[in-house]
Amino acid sequence: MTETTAIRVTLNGSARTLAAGKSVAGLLRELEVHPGLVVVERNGEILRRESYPEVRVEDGDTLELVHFVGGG
Amino acid sequence: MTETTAIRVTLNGSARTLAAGKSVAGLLRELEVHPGLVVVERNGEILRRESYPEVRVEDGDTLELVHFVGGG
Amino acid sequence: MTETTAIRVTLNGSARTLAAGKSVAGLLRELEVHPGLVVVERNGEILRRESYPEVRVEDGDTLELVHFVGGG
Amino acid sequence: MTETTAIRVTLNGSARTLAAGKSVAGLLRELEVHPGLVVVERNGEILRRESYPEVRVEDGDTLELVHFVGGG
Amino acid sequence: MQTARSDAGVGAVRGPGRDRGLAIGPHVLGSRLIAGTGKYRDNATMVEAIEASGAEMVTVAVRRVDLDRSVEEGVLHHLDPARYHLLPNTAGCYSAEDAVRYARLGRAAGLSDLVKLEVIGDERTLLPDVAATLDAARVLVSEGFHVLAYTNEDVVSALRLEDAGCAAVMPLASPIGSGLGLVNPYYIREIKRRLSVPVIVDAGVGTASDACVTMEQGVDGVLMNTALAEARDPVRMARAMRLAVEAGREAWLAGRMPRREWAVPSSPTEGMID
Amino acid sequence: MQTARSDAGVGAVRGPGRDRGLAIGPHVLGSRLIAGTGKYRDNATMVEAIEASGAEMVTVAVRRVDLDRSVEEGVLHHLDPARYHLLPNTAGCYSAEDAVRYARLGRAAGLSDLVKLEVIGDERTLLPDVAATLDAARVLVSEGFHVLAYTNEDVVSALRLEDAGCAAVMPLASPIGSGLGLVNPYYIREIKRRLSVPVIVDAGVGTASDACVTMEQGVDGVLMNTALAEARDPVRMARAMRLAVEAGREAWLAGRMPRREWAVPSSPTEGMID
Amino acid sequence: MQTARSDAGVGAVRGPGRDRGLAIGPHVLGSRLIAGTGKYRDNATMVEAIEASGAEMVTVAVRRVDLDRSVEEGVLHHLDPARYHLLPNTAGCYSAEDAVRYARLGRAAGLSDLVKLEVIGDERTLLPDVAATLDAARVLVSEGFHVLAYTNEDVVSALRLEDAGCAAVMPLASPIGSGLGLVNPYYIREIKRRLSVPVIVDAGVGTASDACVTMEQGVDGVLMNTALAEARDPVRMARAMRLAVEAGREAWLAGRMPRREWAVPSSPTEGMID
Amino acid sequence: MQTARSDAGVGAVRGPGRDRGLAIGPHVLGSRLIAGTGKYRDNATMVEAIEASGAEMVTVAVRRVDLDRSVEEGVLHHLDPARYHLLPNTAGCYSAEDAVRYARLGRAAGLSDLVKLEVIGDERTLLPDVAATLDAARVLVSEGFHVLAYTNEDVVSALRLEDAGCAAVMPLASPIGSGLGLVNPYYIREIKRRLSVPVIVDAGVGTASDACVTMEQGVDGVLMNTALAEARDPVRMARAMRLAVEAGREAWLAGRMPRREWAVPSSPTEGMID
Repeated sequence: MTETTAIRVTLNGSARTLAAGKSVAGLLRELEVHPGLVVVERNGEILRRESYPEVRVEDGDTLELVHFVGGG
Repeated sequence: MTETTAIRVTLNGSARTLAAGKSVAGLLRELEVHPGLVVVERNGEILRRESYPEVRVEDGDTLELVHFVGGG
Repeated sequence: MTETTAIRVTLNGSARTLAAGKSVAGLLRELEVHPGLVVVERNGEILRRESYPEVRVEDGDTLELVHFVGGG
Repeated sequence: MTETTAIRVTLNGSARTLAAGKSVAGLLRELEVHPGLVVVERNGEILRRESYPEVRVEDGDTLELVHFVGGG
Repeated sequence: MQTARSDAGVGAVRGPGRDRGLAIGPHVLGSRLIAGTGKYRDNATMVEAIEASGAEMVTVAVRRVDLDRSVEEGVLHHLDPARYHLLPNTAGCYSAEDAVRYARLGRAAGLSDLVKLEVIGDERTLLPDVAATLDAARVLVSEGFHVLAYTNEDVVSALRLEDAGCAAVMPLASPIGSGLGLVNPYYIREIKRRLSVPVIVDAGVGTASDACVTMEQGVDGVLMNTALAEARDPVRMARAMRLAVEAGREAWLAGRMPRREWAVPSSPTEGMID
Repeated sequence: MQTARSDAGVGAVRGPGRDRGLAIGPHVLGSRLIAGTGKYRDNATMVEAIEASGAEMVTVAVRRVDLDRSVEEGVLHHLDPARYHLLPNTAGCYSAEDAVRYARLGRAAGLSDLVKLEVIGDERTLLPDVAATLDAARVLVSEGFHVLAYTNEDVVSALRLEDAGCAAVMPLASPIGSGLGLVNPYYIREIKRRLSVPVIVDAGVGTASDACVTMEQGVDGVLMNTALAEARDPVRMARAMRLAVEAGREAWLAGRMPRREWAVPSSPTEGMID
Repeated sequence: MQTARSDAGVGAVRGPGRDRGLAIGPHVLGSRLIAGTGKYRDNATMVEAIEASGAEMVTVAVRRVDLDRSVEEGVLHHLDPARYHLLPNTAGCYSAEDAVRYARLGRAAGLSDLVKLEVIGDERTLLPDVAATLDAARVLVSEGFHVLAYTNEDVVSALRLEDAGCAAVMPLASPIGSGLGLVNPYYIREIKRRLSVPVIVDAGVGTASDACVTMEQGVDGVLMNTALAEARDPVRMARAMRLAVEAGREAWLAGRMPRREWAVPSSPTEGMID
Repeated sequence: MQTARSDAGVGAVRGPGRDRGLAIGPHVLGSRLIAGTGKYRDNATMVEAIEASGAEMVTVAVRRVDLDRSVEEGVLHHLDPARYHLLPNTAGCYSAEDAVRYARLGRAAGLSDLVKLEVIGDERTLLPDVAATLDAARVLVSEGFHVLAYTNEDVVSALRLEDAGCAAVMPLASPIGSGLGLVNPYYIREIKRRLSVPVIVDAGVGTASDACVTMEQGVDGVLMNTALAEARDPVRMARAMRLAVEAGREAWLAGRMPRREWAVPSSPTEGMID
């Protein structure tokens, strides 16, 4: 098995194919999302920001990237 | 002077030509207006119903024929 | 043991001493309460009216005699 | 005629006896009323402030001394 | 429908006993609702609605006979004057002179001395010109009319109209045809307290509860037209209004419970079981 | 007073035709007014007032017999159960358990499955404990009761009570015994729009116009007690309330005129004389 | 406090940009609140409250000097006329003649042409005698007064007073000293729509929200006295009133959201997580 | 903006002296107005309006990042969290579970323990599911959240939420986004009387006078969004709201004059001239 293997995840409700072995931090970088302004929920678990570099995105993960928007 | 002479009156705001010598009662009959349901004001004077047969319509008269209509 | 033995019951919240062996019907008669207009709850159980003659009041019973009063 | 002659006036609704020959200015001084804050109405006529020294109070005068009080 | 003189409706006889009816000029009306006859979709609906309203007095307007008429719009072809007291109005008049002229024509047409005096001061709001109304009232009273005067909610004007000899004073609840209901109950209540001639609220009532709350102020009657004519079902609304006017009158005579900002139980708090 | 099943009162049949009455459980009531029997100065007044109100259903409370009674306070000595549907209440209960117990006693006493379910959550306002009311309602419905549930003006709670199988939902107009009238017409209107079981406004009505405006929201009925018992003349007020409830119902069915902020004449603007 | 002529306050300049102030006669006031000086528990409280209210114009009454005075009640001993525009009133007058006489005395005392014209028609309600007010207004205008005329809510009377040359028309919100607030917003709104001179609501305001909702009708200012003098803490209430008048003015200029009988979420309904 | 603990806003310190501000969880806010950030026509207007409102706490919603975003809708790109306390809401949640999940995401995003708990029970009215709100509140309180709970006007529910440990209870004035204003002042007043945690009225305020009259009930603050976002000029309305909230607070602390149905003169009745 090699790093080029692809994995499938559900990201904010839509299925995506990603290169395997990517960290959450790497994913955010790729998506051009500022890590300081978002929260990542992985399989129902909220990830601490400090853990983004370590945590690897796994095949079958369900990821929610949320942030604050205008609301009353 | 003959009965066929014509006179001019203002009747409910519009000019009319009538045969001379006509009584108010006659006028109402001609207009098919039931005398019991109307009031005739002649030159600003309200006429008593009993006087309709005697009173003659004169040249230049201003006549108002009014009655009750729905109102609040 | 004789019929003259006394028993103690709680009747509408107050302690009472009654002659033993009395039926519910008898109790109502004694209290001058029309059986048709009241409901008797015995130890938390509502008694059917037909059962008043049979059911005996036992020592230690808690009885509630209720009826309809004016209310909104 | 002497200054000691007395005159009778109505001042703010009550009858008063004053020494004759007094000016309005003199009267105000005697009453300890600051001329700048009051208006004097003499027999229904409003007096100009400048005239207070000249105008003499006459027997039978009706004088109203008014000023501003709190109001809505 | 009696016609004997009576002071029944003058002021209000509170307390037990039957309510004696509303005295206007020579008449004593069993119904405290006076109905207008304008603006109905057709004459049949008008007649049926007025019947359902229980009104014994109806207002009518004085207008020119349409000499080249297709349809017969004379209201007396539809309403039986033996059954209803006709109350001619001076609607549409903007001066005392015009109002007096229309009142005289109405008297000649109806052979009755009743008149609903209306002198309008503003076309947009149809609010009265009170000064002109007062002038016209004095003339008409001197000519023997029983004047029912349309006026605004002003207590001072109402007192002046009473002094002028009006048979009834008719303040509005809200503008004619607005259906806004009773906007200022304080003033209406005060007018009723201060006058001894009947006070009939004229104009503004939009639905049954408006008529009911108006009568609860203690006034002697309510006059309405648009609320009936423009309802989806005028006959049914007329029935509702008849009931509402009676309800409000009875409630006022009965004397309502006090208002409280806290609750009070309706059932005994004693005698609960353990 | 029919007792055949009918969906007459469920929802509202607007438009022409007679109003078919209010269906509650097995009964169809000709009158949309339900009267309480508490707090009258004496039983004679209570009986006369209820008669005058036209009510066909009356609420009663369940309390201990007063064993050393001077006066006979049992309400059945005064009201004929053959004439009125008795609606036992659970007034005074602060828990689902107590309410269920009182409901069962009421059924045993009245030999009827109707119950006015009341679980109070706060002594000062007598507002309901909606959660406990819902629990009690589920138990009672499962035991075959026809539950009329007293609740607050909350649409969500009303929907839950309907889902729980209540025969009728009874939001308040304002707190019990307050006489403040219909404070929140929006919510009452919305509850009526959303539910299919009858909506009967319970509590808060203080005078006739309150009852009238409440019915104009389209609800199926009104329940009242203090407004009658505490009026200066309870019998006269009861008559007023009977009329007001009918008036409000009819007005709603008739469909009111539109509200406008400007005036519209009631008499023709054409045909004026020169 | 400018005194240059300006039509700023005449009508209302809605939309962006600073609100330009209220023009009365020769003055342009930065504050739209006019304060009365009567009925305070003491002069110190009066002075402090008026300061807190931000008022630039204050009303005063003309009364006899108390010749055997213990206390000095002359208001000019307490209020600096260089700081406040004095607005003498004709309070307590029941005829045009008296009002004119008091107005002249006020002009002589204050050396200013402003007058708050008040001719009372009824002692119990203190409602104006509009006819007499109109007569007095014509005389005073011809003598060069800037007349601010106290009147009732009647649009027709307001239009007549404008025609008579009044510098401002001052309808009441509710009776003087009643604190009932704005009872008839429709009429006040209509008066504002129809007149071009400033409309200042005089009397009836009881608390801050009354002043706020009054200004939201678009009127040019509010005059108050009792609401300040009779508050438990007059100075604090005066501050509240200053804020409320500004708030109501700004809200009217800003243009409120529409009213709806249904709900609309404030947060996005998109972007919810699964 | 202090952040030291204080019970200033808990209950109300009436009488003289400065009003000490509103304590919510660890914060003491100088402003009693809390602003929403939704529905503005653009972010610039939102930022300017919130600045004009004087709010120190603003609500925000938690939503998915738009990954193929054209526009940047993240609110933190526009609002400085160092300047405003962020109050994440759970808007759009229909179950306790969802609300708890959103609250946790909000805490992670905002690094603050404050949450505006909202569990909706009905989509049309957006009224709360009180039972579910209570369940969620218990969970969140146990996790150390400072819960500000959106609820209906029911006193019983408000007391339960306080018992559950909520930091503030937020009854509505009328439905979210309706702009109907304070429909039931009795209930809001009673909730304030009975609770010791701050009561903040959330939703329904439509214009300045609504905010003012709401504060006059004695509540601790008002939360608004649509009234600002949907005003024709949101920034001006925000200024109006800031003034109105202060005005209402001050008026309540000052203690209003009594209401009377009769008039009382503001000028002396003594000292009139002959």
